[in-house]
Amino acid sequence: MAEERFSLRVPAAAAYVGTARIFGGAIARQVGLSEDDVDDVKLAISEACAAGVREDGDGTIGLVAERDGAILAFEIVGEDIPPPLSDDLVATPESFRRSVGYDVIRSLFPDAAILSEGDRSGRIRFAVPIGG
Amino acid sequence: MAEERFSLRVPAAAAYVGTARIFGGAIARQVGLSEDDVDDVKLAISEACAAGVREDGDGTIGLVAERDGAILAFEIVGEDIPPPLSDDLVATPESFRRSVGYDVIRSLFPDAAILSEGDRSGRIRFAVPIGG
Amino acid sequence: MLEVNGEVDIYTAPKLREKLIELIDAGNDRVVVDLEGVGFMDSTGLGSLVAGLKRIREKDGELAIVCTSGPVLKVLGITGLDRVFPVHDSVGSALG
Amino acid sequence: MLEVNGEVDIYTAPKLREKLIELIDAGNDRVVVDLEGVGFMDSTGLGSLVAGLKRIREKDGELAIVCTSGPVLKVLGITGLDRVFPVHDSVGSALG
Ligand SMILES: Nc1ncnc2c1ncn2[C@@H]1O[C@H](COP(=O)(O)OP(=O)(O)O)[C@@H](O)[C@H]1O
Ligand SMILES: Nc1ncnc2c1ncn2[C@@H]1O[C@H](COP(=O)(O)OP(=O)(O)O)[C@@H](O)[C@H]1O
Repeated sequence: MAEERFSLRVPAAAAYVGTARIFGGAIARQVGLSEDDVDDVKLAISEACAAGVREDGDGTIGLVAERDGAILAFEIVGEDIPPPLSDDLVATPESFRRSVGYDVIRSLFPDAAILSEGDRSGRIRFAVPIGG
Repeated sequence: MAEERFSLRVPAAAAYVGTARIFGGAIARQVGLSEDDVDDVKLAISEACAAGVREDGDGTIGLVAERDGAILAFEIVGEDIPPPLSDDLVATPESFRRSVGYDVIRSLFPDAAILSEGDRSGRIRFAVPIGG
Repeated sequence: MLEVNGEVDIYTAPKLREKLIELIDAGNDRVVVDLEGVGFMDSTGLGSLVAGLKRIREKDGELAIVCTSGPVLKVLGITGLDRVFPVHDSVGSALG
Repeated sequence: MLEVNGEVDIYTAPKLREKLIELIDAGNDRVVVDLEGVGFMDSTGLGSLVAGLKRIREKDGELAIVCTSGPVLKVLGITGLDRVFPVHDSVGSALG
Protein backbone atom coordinates (compact mmCIF):
# COMPACT_ATOMS: atom_id res chain seq x y z
CA MET A 1 0.00 0.00 0.00
CA ALA A 2 1.12 3.52 -0.67
CA GLU A 3 2.60 5.36 2.28
CA GLU A 4 0.66 8.49 1.45
CA ARG A 5 -2.38 8.87 -0.70
CA PHE A 6 -3.92 12.09 -1.99
CA SER A 7 -7.06 12.31 -4.01
CA LEU A 8 -9.20 14.96 -5.56
CA ARG A 9 -12.39 14.98 -7.59
CA VAL A 10 -13.69 18.00 -9.48
CA PRO A 11 -16.37 18.57 -12.13
CA ALA A 12 -15.10 17.79 -15.65
CA ALA A 13 -15.22 21.47 -16.60
CA ALA A 14 -12.43 23.64 -17.98
CA ALA A 15 -12.68 25.96 -14.98
CA TYR A 16 -11.37 23.30 -12.59
CA VAL A 17 -8.35 22.06 -14.48
CA GLY A 18 -6.39 24.78 -12.70
CA THR A 19 -7.64 23.52 -9.33
CA ALA A 20 -6.35 20.04 -10.08
CA ARG A 21 -3.06 21.45 -11.33
CA ILE A 22 -2.59 23.53 -8.19
CA PHE A 23 -3.40 20.52 -6.01
CA GLY A 24 -0.92 18.30 -7.86
CA GLY A 25 1.74 20.99 -7.77
CA ALA A 26 1.26 21.48 -4.03
CA ILE A 27 1.69 17.75 -3.38
CA ALA A 28 4.71 17.53 -5.65
CA ARG A 29 6.35 20.43 -3.85
CA GLN A 30 5.41 19.07 -0.44
CA VAL A 31 6.97 15.64 -0.99
CA GLY A 32 10.18 17.40 -1.99
CA LEU A 33 10.34 17.42 -5.80
CA SER A 34 12.56 20.05 -7.41
CA GLU A 35 10.87 23.12 -8.88
CA ASP A 36 11.57 21.77 -12.38
CA ASP A 37 9.84 18.51 -11.54
CA VAL A 38 6.96 20.39 -9.94
CA ASP A 39 6.55 22.33 -13.20
CA ASP A 40 6.55 19.10 -15.20
CA VAL A 41 3.93 17.59 -12.91
CA LYS A 42 1.72 20.67 -13.26
CA LEU A 43 2.01 20.59 -17.04
CA ALA A 44 1.24 16.87 -17.28
CA ILE A 45 -1.76 17.23 -14.97
CA SER A 46 -3.03 20.16 -16.97
CA GLU A 47 -2.77 18.19 -20.22
CA ALA A 48 -4.34 15.08 -18.71
CA CYS A 49 -7.23 16.97 -17.15
CA ALA A 50 -7.79 18.95 -20.35
CA ALA A 51 -8.26 15.58 -22.06
CA GLY A 52 -10.92 14.77 -19.49
CA VAL A 53 -12.88 18.00 -19.83
CA ARG A 54 -16.36 17.60 -21.31
CA GLU A 55 -18.05 20.25 -23.37
CA ASP A 56 -21.24 19.87 -21.32
CA GLY A 57 -19.27 20.12 -18.07
CA ASP A 58 -20.97 16.98 -16.77
CA GLY A 59 -19.07 14.15 -15.18
CA THR A 60 -15.99 14.41 -13.05
CA ILE A 61 -12.24 14.27 -13.22
CA GLY A 62 -10.36 12.42 -10.51
CA LEU A 63 -6.74 12.86 -9.57
CA VAL A 64 -4.94 10.46 -7.28
CA ALA A 65 -1.35 10.83 -6.14
CA GLU A 66 0.44 8.14 -4.20
CA ARG A 67 3.82 8.37 -2.60
CA ASP A 68 5.45 5.02 -2.23
CA GLY A 69 9.00 5.19 -1.00
CA ALA A 70 10.86 7.40 -3.41
CA ILE A 71 8.19 7.42 -6.13
CA LEU A 72 5.31 9.84 -6.51
CA ALA A 73 2.74 8.37 -8.88
CA PHE A 74 -0.17 10.26 -10.39
CA GLU A 75 -3.33 8.97 -11.97
CA ILE A 76 -5.94 11.10 -13.69
CA VAL A 77 -9.28 9.45 -14.34
CA GLY A 78 -12.08 10.81 -16.45
CA GLU A 79 -15.29 9.49 -17.92
CA ASP A 80 -14.32 11.17 -21.15
CA ILE A 81 -10.64 10.58 -21.77
CA PRO A 82 -10.57 8.92 -25.18
CA PRO A 83 -7.76 6.60 -26.21
CA PRO A 84 -4.84 8.12 -28.12
CA LEU A 85 -5.45 8.48 -31.86
CA SER A 86 -4.36 5.78 -34.17
CA ASP A 87 -2.38 7.42 -36.97
CA ASP A 88 -4.83 6.58 -39.72
CA LEU A 89 -7.74 8.22 -37.97
CA VAL A 90 -8.91 11.50 -39.45
CA ALA A 91 -8.24 14.06 -36.73
CA THR A 92 -10.93 16.46 -35.66
CA PRO A 93 -9.64 19.67 -34.06
CA GLU A 94 -10.79 18.19 -30.77
CA SER A 95 -8.95 14.91 -31.17
CA PHE A 96 -5.91 16.75 -32.51
CA ARG A 97 -5.90 18.93 -29.41
CA ARG A 98 -5.96 15.86 -27.19
CA SER A 99 -3.21 14.10 -29.09
CA VAL A 100 -0.92 17.11 -28.66
CA GLY A 101 -1.67 16.93 -24.94
CA TYR A 102 -0.84 13.21 -24.80
CA ASP A 103 2.41 13.90 -26.66
CA VAL A 104 3.37 16.52 -24.11
CA ILE A 105 2.72 14.08 -21.25
CA ARG A 106 4.76 11.38 -22.92
CA SER A 107 7.69 13.62 -23.58
CA LEU A 108 7.70 14.79 -19.96
CA PHE A 109 7.23 11.26 -18.62
CA PRO A 110 8.27 8.65 -21.19
CA ASP A 111 6.77 5.87 -19.08
CA ALA A 112 3.38 7.56 -18.93
CA ALA A 113 0.46 5.25 -19.63
CA ILE A 114 -2.73 6.34 -21.33
CA LEU A 115 -5.16 3.55 -20.65
CA SER A 116 -8.67 3.42 -21.95
CA GLU A 117 -11.58 1.33 -20.90
CA GLY A 118 -13.75 1.11 -23.96
CA ASP A 119 -14.08 4.10 -26.15
CA ARG A 120 -13.89 7.08 -23.88
CA SER A 121 -13.47 6.37 -20.20
CA GLY A 122 -9.79 6.36 -19.44
CA ARG A 123 -6.94 6.93 -17.08
CA ILE A 124 -3.58 8.57 -17.49
CA ARG A 125 -0.69 7.55 -15.26
CA PHE A 126 2.78 8.87 -14.74
CA ALA A 127 5.33 8.74 -11.96
CA VAL A 128 8.22 10.86 -10.74
CA PRO A 129 11.18 9.79 -8.64
CA ILE A 130 11.52 11.87 -5.47
CA GLY A 131 14.95 13.38 -5.01
CA GLY A 132 16.16 11.83 -8.25
CA MET B 1 -28.04 17.12 -5.46
CA ALA B 2 -25.31 19.70 -5.56
CA GLU B 3 -24.62 21.25 -8.93
CA GLU B 4 -20.90 20.95 -8.46
CA ARG B 5 -19.02 18.79 -6.07
CA PHE B 6 -15.34 18.92 -5.21
CA SER B 7 -13.54 16.57 -2.92
CA LEU B 8 -10.08 16.00 -1.63
CA ARG B 9 -8.44 13.56 0.70
CA VAL B 10 -4.96 13.93 2.16
CA PRO B 11 -3.00 12.26 4.95
CA ALA B 12 -3.83 13.73 8.37
CA ALA B 13 -0.38 15.28 8.67
CA ALA B 14 0.51 18.91 9.31
CA ALA B 15 2.35 19.10 5.98
CA TYR B 16 -0.89 18.75 3.99
CA VAL B 17 -3.07 21.30 5.70
CA GLY B 18 -1.67 23.82 3.24
CA THR B 19 -2.65 21.59 0.34
CA ALA B 20 -6.25 21.46 1.54
CA ARG B 21 -6.25 25.21 2.14
CA ILE B 22 -4.94 25.91 -1.36
CA PHE B 23 -7.54 23.57 -2.86
CA GLY B 24 -10.39 25.21 -0.95
CA GLY B 25 -9.14 28.67 -1.83
CA ALA B 26 -8.92 27.78 -5.51
CA ILE B 27 -12.51 26.52 -5.53
CA ALA B 28 -13.75 29.54 -3.62
CA ARG B 29 -12.06 31.87 -6.08
CA GLN B 30 -13.27 29.87 -9.06
CA VAL B 31 -16.95 29.96 -8.08
CA GLY B 32 -16.65 33.73 -7.79
CA LEU B 33 -16.27 34.57 -4.11
CA SER B 34 -14.68 37.91 -3.25
CA GLU B 35 -11.03 37.91 -2.19
CA ASP B 36 -12.14 38.63 1.41
CA ASP B 37 -14.42 35.59 1.38
CA VAL B 38 -11.67 33.50 -0.19
CA ASP B 39 -9.39 34.52 2.69
CA ASP B 40 -12.05 33.55 5.23
CA VAL B 41 -12.53 30.17 3.57
CA LYS B 42 -8.78 29.53 3.61
CA LEU B 43 -8.55 30.43 7.28
CA ALA B 44 -11.52 28.27 8.27
CA ILE B 45 -10.17 25.31 6.30
CA SER B 46 -6.77 25.73 7.89
CA GLU B 47 -8.28 25.74 11.37
CA ALA B 48 -10.54 22.79 10.64
CA CYS B 49 -7.78 20.70 9.11
CA ALA B 50 -5.41 21.60 11.94
CA ALA B 51 -8.02 20.09 14.28
CA GLY B 52 -7.90 16.92 12.19
CA VAL B 53 -4.12 16.54 12.17
CA ARG B 54 -2.83 13.54 14.09
CA GLU B 55 0.51 13.49 15.80
CA ASP B 56 1.32 10.11 14.26
CA GLY B 57 0.35 11.36 10.80
CA ASP B 58 -1.90 8.34 10.30
CA GLY B 59 -5.44 8.60 9.05
CA THR B 60 -6.77 11.08 6.55
CA ILE B 61 -8.51 14.41 6.32
CA GLY B 62 -11.28 14.82 3.79
CA LEU B 63 -12.54 18.09 2.37
CA VAL B 64 -15.74 18.30 0.37
CA ALA B 65 -17.08 21.47 -1.23
CA GLU B 66 -20.48 21.62 -2.85
CA ARG B 67 -21.90 24.46 -4.85
CA ASP B 68 -25.66 24.44 -4.79
CA GLY B 69 -27.17 27.48 -6.42
CA ALA B 70 -25.72 30.51 -4.68
CA ILE B 71 -24.24 28.61 -1.73
CA LEU B 72 -20.79 27.10 -1.46
CA ALA B 73 -20.74 24.61 1.41
CA PHE B 74 -17.60 23.06 2.89
CA GLU B 75 -17.23 19.99 5.03
CA ILE B 76 -14.00 18.85 6.63
CA VAL B 77 -13.97 15.30 7.93
CA GLY B 78 -11.31 13.72 10.07
CA GLU B 79 -10.94 10.56 12.11
CA ASP B 80 -9.48 12.69 14.84
CA ILE B 81 -11.52 15.87 15.12
CA PRO B 82 -12.64 15.86 18.77
CA PRO B 83 -15.81 17.62 19.88
CA PRO B 84 -15.48 21.19 21.14
CA LEU B 85 -14.46 21.50 24.78
CA SER B 86 -17.08 21.78 27.41
CA ASP B 87 -16.15 24.72 29.61
CA ASP B 88 -15.53 22.72 32.74
CA LEU B 89 -13.02 20.46 31.06
CA VAL B 90 -9.41 20.99 32.05
CA ALA B 91 -7.73 22.14 28.87
CA THR B 92 -4.54 20.52 27.70
CA PRO B 93 -2.39 22.70 25.42
CA GLU B 94 -3.61 20.47 22.57
CA SER B 95 -7.31 20.85 23.36
CA PHE B 96 -6.81 24.55 23.98
CA ARG B 97 -5.22 24.92 20.55
CA ARG B 98 -8.21 23.20 18.96
CA SER B 99 -10.72 25.29 20.82
CA VAL B 100 -9.07 28.48 19.58
CA GLY B 101 -9.35 27.07 16.08
CA TYR B 102 -13.04 26.28 16.52
CA ASP B 103 -13.62 29.80 17.84
CA VAL B 104 -11.97 31.26 14.75
CA ILE B 105 -14.19 29.17 12.47
CA ARG B 106 -17.32 30.18 14.37
CA SER B 107 -16.50 33.85 14.26
CA LEU B 108 -15.86 33.68 10.52
CA PHE B 109 -18.98 31.58 9.90
CA PRO B 110 -21.45 31.89 12.77
CA ASP B 111 -23.56 29.04 11.37
CA ALA B 112 -20.59 26.67 11.31
CA ALA B 113 -21.31 23.26 12.75
CA ILE B 114 -18.77 21.15 14.58
CA LEU B 115 -20.29 17.70 14.67
CA SER B 116 -18.75 14.76 16.37
CA GLU B 117 -19.49 11.11 16.06
CA GLY B 118 -18.41 9.61 19.31
CA ASP B 119 -15.34 10.91 20.97
CA ARG B 120 -12.99 11.89 18.22
CA SER B 121 -14.23 11.34 14.69
CA GLY B 122 -15.92 14.50 13.55
CA ARG B 123 -16.90 16.83 10.80
CA ILE B 124 -16.85 20.61 10.53
CA ARG B 125 -19.26 22.37 8.20
CA PHE B 126 -19.63 25.93 7.05
CA ALA B 127 -21.17 27.64 4.06
CA VAL B 128 -20.65 30.88 2.15
CA PRO B 129 -23.14 32.72 -0.04
CA ILE B 130 -21.79 33.29 -3.54
CA GLY B 131 -21.97 36.89 -4.67
CA GLY B 132 -23.50 37.86 -1.33
CA MET C 1 1.44 43.99 -28.83
CA LEU C 2 -0.62 41.64 -26.75
CA GLU C 3 0.37 41.26 -23.13
CA VAL C 4 -0.76 38.00 -21.59
CA ASN C 5 -0.90 37.45 -17.84
CA GLY C 6 -1.74 34.63 -15.49
CA GLU C 7 -2.14 30.97 -16.34
CA VAL C 8 -3.12 29.83 -19.81
CA ASP C 9 -4.89 26.49 -19.86
CA ILE C 10 -8.05 24.98 -21.36
CA TYR C 11 -10.12 27.46 -19.35
CA THR C 12 -8.32 30.65 -20.34
CA ALA C 13 -6.98 29.67 -23.79
CA PRO C 14 -10.24 30.52 -25.61
CA LYS C 15 -10.00 34.09 -24.30
CA LEU C 16 -6.43 34.35 -25.57
CA ARG C 17 -7.47 33.03 -28.97
CA GLU C 18 -10.33 35.50 -29.15
CA LYS C 19 -8.16 38.48 -28.24
CA LEU C 20 -5.49 37.47 -30.73
CA ILE C 21 -7.94 37.01 -33.60
CA GLU C 22 -9.60 40.32 -32.73
CA LEU C 23 -6.27 42.10 -32.80
CA ILE C 24 -5.37 40.56 -36.14
CA ASP C 25 -8.78 41.18 -37.69
CA ALA C 26 -8.48 44.82 -36.60
CA GLY C 27 -5.71 45.09 -39.18
CA ASN C 28 -2.56 44.41 -37.17
CA ASP C 29 -0.25 42.28 -39.28
CA ARG C 30 2.79 42.36 -37.02
CA VAL C 31 1.74 41.10 -33.63
CA VAL C 32 4.01 40.51 -30.66
CA VAL C 33 2.58 38.31 -27.91
CA ASP C 34 4.30 39.10 -24.63
CA LEU C 35 4.21 36.01 -22.42
CA GLU C 36 6.45 37.44 -19.69
CA GLY C 37 3.51 37.69 -17.29
CA VAL C 38 2.46 34.08 -17.91
CA GLY C 39 3.16 31.76 -15.01
CA PHE C 40 1.86 28.65 -16.69
CA MET C 41 0.92 27.59 -20.21
CA ASP C 42 -0.05 24.22 -21.59
CA SER C 43 -0.72 22.96 -25.11
CA THR C 44 -4.22 24.41 -25.19
CA GLY C 45 -2.62 27.84 -24.81
CA LEU C 46 -0.24 27.01 -27.62
CA GLY C 47 -3.26 26.09 -29.72
CA SER C 48 -4.48 29.67 -29.33
CA LEU C 49 -1.12 31.01 -30.49
CA VAL C 50 -1.20 28.65 -33.48
CA ALA C 51 -4.72 29.83 -34.33
CA GLY C 52 -3.42 33.41 -34.31
CA LEU C 53 -0.47 32.44 -36.45
CA LYS C 54 -2.71 30.82 -39.06
CA ARG C 55 -4.96 33.87 -39.18
CA ILE C 56 -2.09 36.34 -39.49
CA ARG C 57 -0.39 34.27 -42.18
CA GLU C 58 -3.53 34.51 -44.31
CA LYS C 59 -2.75 38.24 -44.32
CA ASP C 60 0.98 37.72 -44.85
CA GLY C 61 1.57 39.03 -41.37
CA GLU C 62 3.93 37.90 -38.64
CA LEU C 63 3.45 36.78 -35.09
CA ALA C 64 6.34 36.82 -32.61
CA ILE C 65 6.54 35.74 -29.00
CA VAL C 66 8.39 37.25 -26.07
CA CYS C 67 9.16 34.64 -23.45
CA THR C 68 11.95 33.88 -20.99
CA SER C 69 10.04 31.65 -18.55
CA GLY C 70 11.63 28.21 -18.30
CA PRO C 71 8.39 26.22 -18.07
CA VAL C 72 6.75 28.08 -20.96
CA LEU C 73 9.87 27.70 -23.13
CA LYS C 74 9.82 24.01 -22.26
CA VAL C 75 6.33 23.37 -23.59
CA LEU C 76 7.19 25.44 -26.69
CA GLY C 77 10.21 23.19 -27.17
CA ILE C 78 8.34 19.91 -26.58
CA THR C 79 5.75 20.76 -29.21
CA GLY C 80 8.32 22.12 -31.64
CA LEU C 81 6.56 25.45 -31.73
CA ASP C 82 9.79 27.23 -30.79
CA ARG C 83 10.75 26.56 -34.40
CA VAL C 84 7.44 27.87 -35.74
CA PHE C 85 7.30 31.15 -33.78
CA PRO C 86 10.14 33.64 -33.52
CA VAL C 87 10.77 33.61 -29.75
CA HIS C 88 12.44 36.72 -28.31
CA ASP C 89 13.76 37.39 -24.84
CA SER C 90 12.53 40.97 -24.72
CA VAL C 91 9.87 43.14 -26.29
CA GLY C 92 12.64 45.38 -27.62
CA SER C 93 14.24 42.56 -29.54
CA ALA C 94 10.86 41.40 -30.86
CA LEU C 95 10.05 44.84 -32.23
CA GLY C 96 13.60 45.58 -33.41
CA MET D 1 13.98 41.62 14.62
CA LEU D 2 12.53 38.43 13.25
CA GLU D 3 11.35 38.53 9.67
CA VAL D 4 8.74 35.89 8.89
CA ASN D 5 7.87 34.86 5.34
CA GLY D 6 5.44 32.51 3.66
CA GLU D 7 2.42 30.84 5.21
CA VAL D 8 2.25 30.12 8.92
CA ASP D 9 0.03 27.17 9.79
CA ILE D 10 0.23 24.02 11.87
CA TYR D 11 3.08 22.81 9.68
CA THR D 12 5.28 25.90 9.86
CA ALA D 13 4.22 27.33 13.25
CA PRO D 14 6.60 25.08 15.25
CA LYS D 15 9.54 26.52 13.29
CA LEU D 16 8.37 30.05 14.08
CA ARG D 17 8.03 29.21 17.77
CA GLU D 18 11.50 27.69 17.82
CA LYS D 19 13.12 30.68 16.15
CA LEU D 20 11.38 33.11 18.46
CA ILE D 21 12.35 31.25 21.62
CA GLU D 22 15.92 30.96 20.37
CA LEU D 23 16.08 34.68 19.73
CA ILE D 24 14.71 35.47 23.17
CA ASP D 25 16.90 32.94 24.95
CA ALA D 26 19.91 34.50 23.20
CA GLY D 27 19.23 37.55 25.36
CA ASN D 28 17.05 39.74 23.15
CA ASP D 29 14.40 41.32 25.33
CA ARG D 30 12.90 43.66 22.77
CA VAL D 31 11.83 41.58 19.80
CA VAL D 32 9.96 42.83 16.74
CA VAL D 33 8.31 40.15 14.61
CA ASP D 34 7.89 41.43 11.08
CA LEU D 35 4.90 39.68 9.49
CA GLU D 36 4.91 41.77 6.29
CA GLY D 37 6.10 38.80 4.25
CA VAL D 38 3.42 36.49 5.62
CA GLY D 39 0.69 35.65 3.14
CA PHE D 40 -1.31 33.53 5.50
CA MET D 41 -1.45 32.88 9.23
CA ASP D 42 -3.89 30.88 11.32
CA SER D 43 -4.33 30.41 15.06
CA THR D 44 -1.50 27.89 15.26
CA GLY D 45 0.84 30.65 14.09
CA LEU D 46 -0.61 32.96 16.71
CA GLY D 47 0.10 30.26 19.27
CA SER D 48 3.79 30.57 18.39
CA LEU D 49 3.67 34.32 18.90
CA VAL D 50 1.94 33.84 22.25
CA ALA D 51 4.61 31.33 23.27
CA GLY D 52 7.24 33.94 22.44
CA LEU D 53 5.36 36.58 24.39
CA LYS D 54 5.18 34.40 27.49
CA ARG D 55 8.87 33.65 27.31
CA ILE D 56 9.89 37.27 26.83
CA ARG D 57 7.63 38.44 29.65
CA GLU D 58 9.45 36.12 32.02
CA LYS D 59 12.43 38.34 31.28
CA ASP D 60 10.43 41.55 31.46
CA GLY D 61 10.93 42.01 27.75
CA GLU D 62 8.58 43.16 25.03
CA LEU D 63 7.39 41.60 21.81
CA ALA D 64 5.88 43.75 19.06
CA ILE D 65 4.41 42.83 15.69
CA VAL D 66 4.62 44.59 12.34
CA CYS D 67 1.65 43.72 10.17
CA THR D 68 -0.50 45.46 7.56
CA SER D 69 -1.96 42.40 5.82
CA GLY D 70 -5.75 42.37 6.02
CA PRO D 71 -6.16 38.61 6.53
CA VAL D 72 -3.45 38.44 9.20
CA LEU D 73 -4.89 41.46 11.03
CA LYS D 74 -8.27 39.77 10.85
CA VAL D 75 -7.17 36.63 12.67
CA LEU D 76 -5.34 38.79 15.23
CA GLY D 77 -8.61 40.65 15.76
CA ILE D 78 -10.80 37.55 16.01
CA THR D 79 -8.61 36.05 18.72
CA GLY D 80 -8.23 39.35 20.53
CA LEU D 81 -4.47 39.15 20.24
CA ASP D 82 -4.37 42.59 18.61
CA ARG D 83 -4.98 43.84 22.14
CA VAL D 84 -2.22 41.66 23.58
CA PHE D 85 0.53 42.52 21.12
CA PRO D 86 1.51 46.03 20.09
CA VAL D 87 0.77 45.90 16.33
CA HIS D 88 2.66 48.40 14.16
CA ASP D 89 2.31 49.22 10.51
CA SER D 90 6.04 49.55 9.87
CA VAL D 91 9.30 48.36 11.32
CA GLY D 92 10.26 51.99 11.90
CA SER D 93 7.26 52.62 14.10
CA ALA D 94 7.83 49.37 16.00
CA LEU D 95 11.43 50.29 16.79
CA GLY D 96 10.72 53.97 17.46
N1 LIG E 1 -1.63 23.00 -29.28
C1 LIG E 1 -0.79 22.82 -30.33
N2 LIG E 1 0.48 22.48 -30.09
C2 LIG E 1 1.31 22.29 -31.11
N3 LIG E 1 1.00 22.43 -32.39
C3 LIG E 1 -0.24 22.77 -32.68
C4 LIG E 1 -1.20 22.99 -31.67
N4 LIG E 1 -2.36 23.33 -32.24
C5 LIG E 1 -2.12 23.32 -33.53
N5 LIG E 1 -0.86 22.99 -33.84
C6 LIG E 1 -0.23 22.93 -35.18
O1 LIG E 1 -0.93 23.82 -36.01
C7 LIG E 1 -1.50 23.13 -37.10
C8 LIG E 1 -2.93 23.62 -37.32
O2 LIG E 1 -3.77 23.07 -36.32
P1 LIG E 1 -5.28 23.53 -36.06
O3 LIG E 1 -5.23 24.83 -35.32
O4 LIG E 1 -6.01 22.42 -35.37
O5 LIG E 1 -5.90 23.84 -37.48
P2 LIG E 1 -6.67 22.95 -38.51
O6 LIG E 1 -7.54 21.99 -37.78
O7 LIG E 1 -7.45 24.00 -39.27
O8 LIG E 1 -5.61 22.29 -39.35
C9 LIG E 1 -1.46 21.66 -36.77
O9 LIG E 1 -1.28 20.88 -37.91
C10 LIG E 1 -0.30 21.58 -35.80
O10 LIG E 1 0.90 21.33 -36.46
N1 LIG F 1 -3.47 30.42 19.21
C1 LIG F 1 -3.86 31.29 20.15
N2 LIG F 1 -4.74 32.24 19.85
C2 LIG F 1 -5.14 33.09 20.79
N3 LIG F 1 -4.73 33.10 22.05
C3 LIG F 1 -3.85 32.17 22.42
C4 LIG F 1 -3.37 31.22 21.47
N4 LIG F 1 -2.51 30.41 22.13
C5 LIG F 1 -2.46 30.85 23.38
N5 LIG F 1 -3.26 31.91 23.58
C6 LIG F 1 -3.44 32.67 24.84
O1 LIG F 1 -2.25 32.56 25.58
C7 LIG F 1 -2.49 31.97 26.85
C8 LIG F 1 -1.40 30.93 27.11
O2 LIG F 1 -1.64 29.76 26.34
P1 LIG F 1 -0.60 28.55 26.17
O3 LIG F 1 0.48 28.96 25.22
O4 LIG F 1 -1.36 27.34 25.81
O5 LIG F 1 0.11 28.42 27.58
P2 LIG F 1 -0.22 27.54 28.84
O6 LIG F 1 -0.80 26.24 28.40
O7 LIG F 1 1.12 27.41 29.47
O8 LIG F 1 -1.18 28.37 29.65
C9 LIG F 1 -3.85 31.35 26.78
O9 LIG F 1 -4.51 31.41 28.00
C10 LIG F 1 -4.54 32.15 25.71
O10 LIG F 1 -5.22 33.25 26.26
